[in-house]
Amino acid sequence: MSASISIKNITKRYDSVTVLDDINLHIEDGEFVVFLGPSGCGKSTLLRMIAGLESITEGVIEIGDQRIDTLPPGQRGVAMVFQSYALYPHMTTRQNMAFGLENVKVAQEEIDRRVNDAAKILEIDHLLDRKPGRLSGGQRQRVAIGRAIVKEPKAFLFDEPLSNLDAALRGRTRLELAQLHQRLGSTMVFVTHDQVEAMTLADRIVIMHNQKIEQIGTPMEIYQHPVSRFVAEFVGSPPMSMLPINQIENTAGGVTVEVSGAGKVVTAITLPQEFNAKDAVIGIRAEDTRVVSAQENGLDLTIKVIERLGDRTLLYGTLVDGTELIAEDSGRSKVKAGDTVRVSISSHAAHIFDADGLAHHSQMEV
Amino acid sequence: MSASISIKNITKRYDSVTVLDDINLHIEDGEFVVFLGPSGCGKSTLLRMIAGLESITEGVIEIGDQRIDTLPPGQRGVAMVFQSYALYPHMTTRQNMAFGLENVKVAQEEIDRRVNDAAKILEIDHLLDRKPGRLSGGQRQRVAIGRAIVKEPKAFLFDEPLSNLDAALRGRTRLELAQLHQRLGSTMVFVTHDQVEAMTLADRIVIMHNQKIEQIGTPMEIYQHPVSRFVAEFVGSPPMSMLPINQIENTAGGVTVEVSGAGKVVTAITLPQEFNAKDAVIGIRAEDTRVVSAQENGLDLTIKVIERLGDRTLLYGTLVDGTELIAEDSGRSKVKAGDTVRVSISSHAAHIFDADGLAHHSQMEV
Amino acid sequence: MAESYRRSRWTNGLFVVPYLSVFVTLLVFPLAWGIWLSLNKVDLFGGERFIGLKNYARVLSDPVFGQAVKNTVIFVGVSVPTLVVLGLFLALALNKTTKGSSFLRGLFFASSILSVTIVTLIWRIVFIPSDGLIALIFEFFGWQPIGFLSTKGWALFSVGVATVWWCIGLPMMLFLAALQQIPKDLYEAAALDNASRWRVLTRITLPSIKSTIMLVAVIQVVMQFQLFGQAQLMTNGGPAGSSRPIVMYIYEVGFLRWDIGMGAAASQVLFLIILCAAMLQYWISTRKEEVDA
Amino acid sequence: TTIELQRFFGACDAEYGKMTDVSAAVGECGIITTLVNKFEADNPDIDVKVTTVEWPGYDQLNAQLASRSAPDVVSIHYSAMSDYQSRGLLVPLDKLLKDQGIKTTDFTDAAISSVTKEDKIYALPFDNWTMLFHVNNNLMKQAGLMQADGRPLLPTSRDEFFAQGKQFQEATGKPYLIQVLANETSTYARFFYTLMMQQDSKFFDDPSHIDLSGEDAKAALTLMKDITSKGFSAKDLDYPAAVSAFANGDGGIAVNGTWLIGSYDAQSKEANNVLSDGYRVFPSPQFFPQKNATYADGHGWVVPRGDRSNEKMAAIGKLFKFFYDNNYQWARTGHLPTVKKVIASDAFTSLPHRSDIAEIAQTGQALPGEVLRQFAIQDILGEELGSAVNGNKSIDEALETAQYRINDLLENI
Amino acid sequence: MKALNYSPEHLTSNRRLFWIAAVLGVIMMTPVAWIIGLSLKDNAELLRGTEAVFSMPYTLVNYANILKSSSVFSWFMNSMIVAIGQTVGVLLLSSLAGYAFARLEFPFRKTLFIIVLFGLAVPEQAVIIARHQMFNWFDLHNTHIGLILPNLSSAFGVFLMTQFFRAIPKEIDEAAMLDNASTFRIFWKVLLPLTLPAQATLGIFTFLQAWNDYWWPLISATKSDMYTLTIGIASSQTNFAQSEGLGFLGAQAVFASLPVVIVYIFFQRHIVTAVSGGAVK
Ligand SMILES: Nc1ncnc2c1ncn2[C@@H]1O[C@H](COP(=O)(O)OP(=O)(O)OP(=O)(O)O)[C@@H](O)[C@H]1O
Ligand SMILES: Nc1ncnc2c1ncn2[C@@H]1O[C@H](COP(=O)(O)OP(=O)(O)OP(=O)(O)O)[C@@H](O)[C@H]1O
Ligand SMILES: [Mg+2]
Ligand SMILES: [Mg+2]
Repeated sequence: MSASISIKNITKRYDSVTVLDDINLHIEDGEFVVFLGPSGCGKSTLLRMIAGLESITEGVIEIGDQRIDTLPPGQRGVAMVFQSYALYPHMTTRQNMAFGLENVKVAQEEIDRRVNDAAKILEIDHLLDRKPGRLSGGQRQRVAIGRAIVKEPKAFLFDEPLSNLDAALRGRTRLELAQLHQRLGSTMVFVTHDQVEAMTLADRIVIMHNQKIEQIGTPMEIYQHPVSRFVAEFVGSPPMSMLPINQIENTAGGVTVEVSGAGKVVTAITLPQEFNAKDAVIGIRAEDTRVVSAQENGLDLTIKVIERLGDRTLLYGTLVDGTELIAEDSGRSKVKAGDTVRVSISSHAAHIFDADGLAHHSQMEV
Repeated sequence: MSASISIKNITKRYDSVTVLDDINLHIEDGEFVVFLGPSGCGKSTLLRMIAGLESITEGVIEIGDQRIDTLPPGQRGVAMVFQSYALYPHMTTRQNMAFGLENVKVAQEEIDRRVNDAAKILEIDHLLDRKPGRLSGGQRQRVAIGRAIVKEPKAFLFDEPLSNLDAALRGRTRLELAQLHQRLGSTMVFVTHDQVEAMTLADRIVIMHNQKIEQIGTPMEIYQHPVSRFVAEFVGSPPMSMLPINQIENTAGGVTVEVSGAGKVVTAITLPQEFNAKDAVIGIRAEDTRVVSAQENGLDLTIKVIERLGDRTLLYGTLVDGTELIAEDSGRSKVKAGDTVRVSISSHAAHIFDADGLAHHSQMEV
Repeated sequence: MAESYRRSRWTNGLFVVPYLSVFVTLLVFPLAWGIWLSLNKVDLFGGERFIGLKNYARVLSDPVFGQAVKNTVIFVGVSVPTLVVLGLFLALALNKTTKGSSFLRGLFFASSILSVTIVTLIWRIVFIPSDGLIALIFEFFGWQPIGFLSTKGWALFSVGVATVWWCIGLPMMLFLAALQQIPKDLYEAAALDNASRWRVLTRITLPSIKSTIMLVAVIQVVMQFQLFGQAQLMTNGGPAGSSRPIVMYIYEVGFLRWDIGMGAAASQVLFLIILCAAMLQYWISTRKEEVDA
Repeated sequence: TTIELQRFFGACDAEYGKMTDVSAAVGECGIITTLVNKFEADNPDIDVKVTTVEWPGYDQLNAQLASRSAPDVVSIHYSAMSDYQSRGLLVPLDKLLKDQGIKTTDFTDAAISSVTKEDKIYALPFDNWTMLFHVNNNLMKQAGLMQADGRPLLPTSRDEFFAQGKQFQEATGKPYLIQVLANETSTYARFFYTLMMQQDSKFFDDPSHIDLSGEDAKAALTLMKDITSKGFSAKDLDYPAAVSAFANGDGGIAVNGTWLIGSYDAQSKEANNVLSDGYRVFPSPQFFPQKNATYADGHGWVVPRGDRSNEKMAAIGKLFKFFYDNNYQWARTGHLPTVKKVIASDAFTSLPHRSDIAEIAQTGQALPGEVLRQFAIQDILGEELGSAVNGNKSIDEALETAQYRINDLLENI
Repeated sequence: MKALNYSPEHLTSNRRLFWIAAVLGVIMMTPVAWIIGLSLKDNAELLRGTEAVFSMPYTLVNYANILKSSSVFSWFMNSMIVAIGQTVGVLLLSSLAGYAFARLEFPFRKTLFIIVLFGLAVPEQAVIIARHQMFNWFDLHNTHIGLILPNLSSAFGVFLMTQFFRAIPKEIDEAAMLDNASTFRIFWKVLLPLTLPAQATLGIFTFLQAWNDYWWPLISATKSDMYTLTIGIASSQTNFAQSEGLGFLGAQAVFASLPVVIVYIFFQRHIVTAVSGGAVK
């Protein structure tokens, strides 16, 4: 039992402060959608409006074909997993999971069956008689999900459920969530400000910024074709390097830009006629750079800091004029801080952003 | 003013429970050392013993040439940054930073000078008159570091100082810490259970496990030559895949192993004569795998879950006999869950672990 | 053996020396002395003569003492639950940030700041027949007047009313504090779990403040067992001793009859009763915890 | 010299703090305050430092005696004196009075016998007081209970009491008696003592043992109970309610102390109220034929034990002489004077109503002076009598318990 | 648009509960209003019936009479000195002891703490006579010190402060240790300021208790210039005082409560937050 969610012209105001401004979004039945955006952009507010925990100033929310924004939270058929899990501290795992079902007077055998099934799926059968105080962070997290599962909701809502976990556990749980979604096939809405989570989990990502939806798309669309400089800088770790453009030349199959202090970069991007080069920048991801031997063509980068991630190495450096650029090298890189290395850029992967932050991508599909 | 730290035969017991067992470690003057290990392995305990916040059951700690384990914490010349920052909530940033200096009756001008300098380095000059309650997480973190800096300690101790920050801020602060170490050149000891932090920050990593030090080495040594299966699995994200070995054949320049359900893998590893193949496994990192076309040699991997990290894509799959393997593909990978792809392994990068977890690496330097 | 800041040091004990010296000289020593006095035949002006446990025998066989114990136990048994339930009710009703609630919170707490002489003065003037506020109300409705302070049964009840009126502020405040510490998201989770108001109260709110309920109950039991001023000043223990609490018995024996030894013996009995009641409560609460865990 | 004087009677510095004109003062507090002021003015070398205590102040006196910091002169009830005297806490005053030229025979017998213990005088007797019948003549007239001479018709026996009470209540619809029955033990005990004394009972023949097993006790308590249970008395009134109930005309006769004469008399002299021109006061009627008696107590001044210079003792003597000389002034409160010549004086007898109650000086009777803990006994007795009167215990049971409890108390002193 | 809000406030309470509480509040205040009404009436008028409260004229004469008493101000000062002295003393002793019990290790710590907790159950009657005798020896009766000392032994303060100190994260004092602060300086400069809400709570309770204390001042302050306001006002009531005027009594009640009521009204916000913010979990 799962259903689509339609958000129509939703606006949210606190007194005179607008927190969400005319949001429209359709989430397909069975889709995993992630709301991604910086802190305070209204992600939680939107999610909580779907759940019924926050009032709606204007607009309509539908689940399936039914308008739900007039219903109390319990009757909307959604389940939510909170950042803090919000487990009932004085109830055992089993009681926590059964509470919602008891409230609507589900038969005891049915409750037992559902709780046991969910516990098996989440591998928490042996924890059913413990109270939350005696569970580890990851276990609590799973109980919170279990509590959602047993309700067989039309949609799952997650509000940063992983942010209280430590790094290793976060990675593992992310994987488990993805598997769970595959197994249940339910509609899931997930809020985070961690772009790695968004990228790895989402069918589609909704990027929110300044009370609006900035971009909706699959992780790859968002990563590869950010609609704006904001999205480009927000998604991806390390963030995309932005180099100021001095001059733009139209050439066949794209433009060649002169980058401040770095010489010319040939791209496959076609720009509109009226494009204004002033304050425009070219964006380059670290993985689209390559350290080459000093003889080859490229930019000279003086390395300030090195981050070794094992499988790859990030080089944080400055070009001759002081512009900052992050380059990537292999995990076995021998570069040291203070070195100057020559870096070549895969120009077909570059992006150009105008003064308003609007993005222009390479036409070439890669 | 910075100094080396020597930890000699340190043992820590709570009643009958041994938490640390005969630890020996020498940290060079100016070195950045990270204690890495799973939760509860005794990292914090060791750090706090250096600081004097925990008593020592047996052993000696020296800083420079001076034995310090008999001194009270304040007189050891170390500064510590706590996970919770432990700022004095009722004091302004300036007072927080000055408190330690006032306690040892440093002259007022000297205090002002040091506080202002540190604030400038950390870019918190404009926050000097705020109290911690009005600072963001990242700002508090910097104040905590500032409080350590002004004391011009012989060594800095950090106990998971980043774990309360959100993902984006954690990344930024990590970078700032690395720069700070470069600028100050002080001895720094850093505790974490996040291997990314350890890899990116450390000159040397101390891997702790089971009350012991498991391995000490540079990040690359640890990543590329883990001494044990524990280290190999603990360091690196995603973790190294471990495939059970059925049979081992000695060949020229290494061994060829028959991997359960995956056929033969040729390695550059030489094993000792008496090596016992029983329960041995071969370890392969995701980045040492490559998706190849179905015609090429390799293993068939059925993909269960896909994680798109933007610059690369992780494929979690199973081999024909059910063994799990994580492979890496480019960020633009078209593979979908459920696909079966052919994966080739860079066999020179493989590791073999015997039943006791002892590692054997390729002789070839890469 | 290495140094640690946590090491036990006798110098650390210096911090408790100021309090402990006051505690020992002004509480422990007088208490011990009181126990000594309870073993003696002694009046206000001395003349001690050791008589062993005779004072205790007299106290325990005195039907007036028995009645006082009964009165006190009834009083505690009724007033403490009332204070807890009413305090809880008020805290629940006023757990909001509106102006109206904070005004009412202030109002309910305000009575706690009055002294017992004032409180009883107020309530005597309310309860007295013919001129009292209640008498006026009864008269207005044409009801038969009730001698609230002079009728068996009503007297202790009236003392209880004044006591609850006087003491309700503290429980309410403690409960409010506890309520505010319940994480908001528990309620949100419960809302999504379709929980009715009643189930939210019984399954979320009350369990969450269980320890505060216990604390309030223990504090109140200890306090209400020491009931004195209200009874002394409102009913003088009457009629027929039906509102005489233990402390008043102690006062009468010690100060009116000058029988310090017997008064001291009764005091020690009261001390024991309070101690047992508090420990019993503590024991019940912790024992249940263990079963749960 | 400084004399520390400790007294109850309240504080009224606001009105009388500076006043020395005793004759202009009214009320207990006003008169005692101006008396002390006058004394200080007359004796510039003597400074009287007054501490006012909450009535009756014995907790404080006990505390002071225990800590040997008692003041020089303390107000006390006759009934409480034995307790202190028997423990040697009071200074005998014979010599002090004699030095001032005061003779024991100057005092009324009732007064002097109340302060004499073991043949020594331990207090300067200041007044005597009893419970009286304050009568609302206006209501009595309405009930046809007025005599030709303007005196109300009061009962002289139990039967008359019930008959007249019935007549009164039928005519006025109001209770005949207004008694203090709530939150109070002393009123029960005093009335009971009066009834016992009227029967010439020997219930305290042995001062360390009360005897309530006789028919006399039963008869007294039965009468008390009948008055209330048969509806001849207003119920549930505590002290202030009873006082104002009479002032409001809610009953015919208020059973209350001498100290109220002043304020009721003042009210009767105002126009347009229920007591206007219709207030008289009389001693408690004789319910039993054996003896015309009424329970009396009184206030006196004692000197607690302590080291005092001769000079100070002399000053105290002067003060006592002054009090003695001004006994009439004090009698204006409504209390009976203790000095014979004051009782006989015109000034006193011309005070309103005083002639109606003058006989109390003869009929007033206290418990035997040797009886200790009279306050505590009064509490126990009052409590038990009250439970019988209000129907919580049977008469026999109440008397039995009272006797047991009082004797237990007395045995364990 | 129907607003949905499921904040805890809305779930645990609603309008109806609030209005019930409001009605209870009115009932609570009725006696107080009654007393204030009485205090504004002439006594003679009240003697004839208290219904007079509901009609004119009103007068301040009862208050004027209280103020005319020359001693009221010195009683007031005594009360202030005793209440403030007791408050400061209790805060100081309880904080020191609470800090040590919560944070420091020393021999017999646990045992001592349990013994102190037993002190909570000791009724005043069990110790008051011996205390009185002791104060005799040291000539402490009729002194401010003698009035202040006894309540300093209250175990409640120590219990409360220990709880509060326990609630402060350990890292704070560890940071101060590393900052070279002495044990006392950690207490004084670092931890004590953090217990301010607790200090306020305990301080208010101690002050109120001291202000309203009756028994000990009654038997210890036996000289009129050492009376506290409570005792002083009680002493100025005459024998069978109530007959003399409900109005005057009412005025006394109001007057004696006035300072604490004023303090309360001024600090109400702080008191309420202090109590709620600092309650023991
Ligand atoms: N009760 C409120 N009154 C006024 N503004 C509010 C209120 N609640 C939230 N806001 C504002 O609404 C905006 C959106 O808040 P929301 O919690 O949805 O952000 P978010 O995207 O979830 O952020 P985060 O990642 O930090 O959780 C914020 O700017 C916040 O300040
Ligand atoms: N007071 C104590 N008594 C007994 N055991 C203790 C005590 N303090 C810590 N331990 C144990 O010592 C071990 C090491 O604790 P420590 O805090 O050093 O771990 P850690 O490596 O810092 O873990 P984490 O990453 O979770 O902080 C743990 O197993 C812990 O249970
Ligand atoms: Mg949020
Ligand atoms: Mg740790």
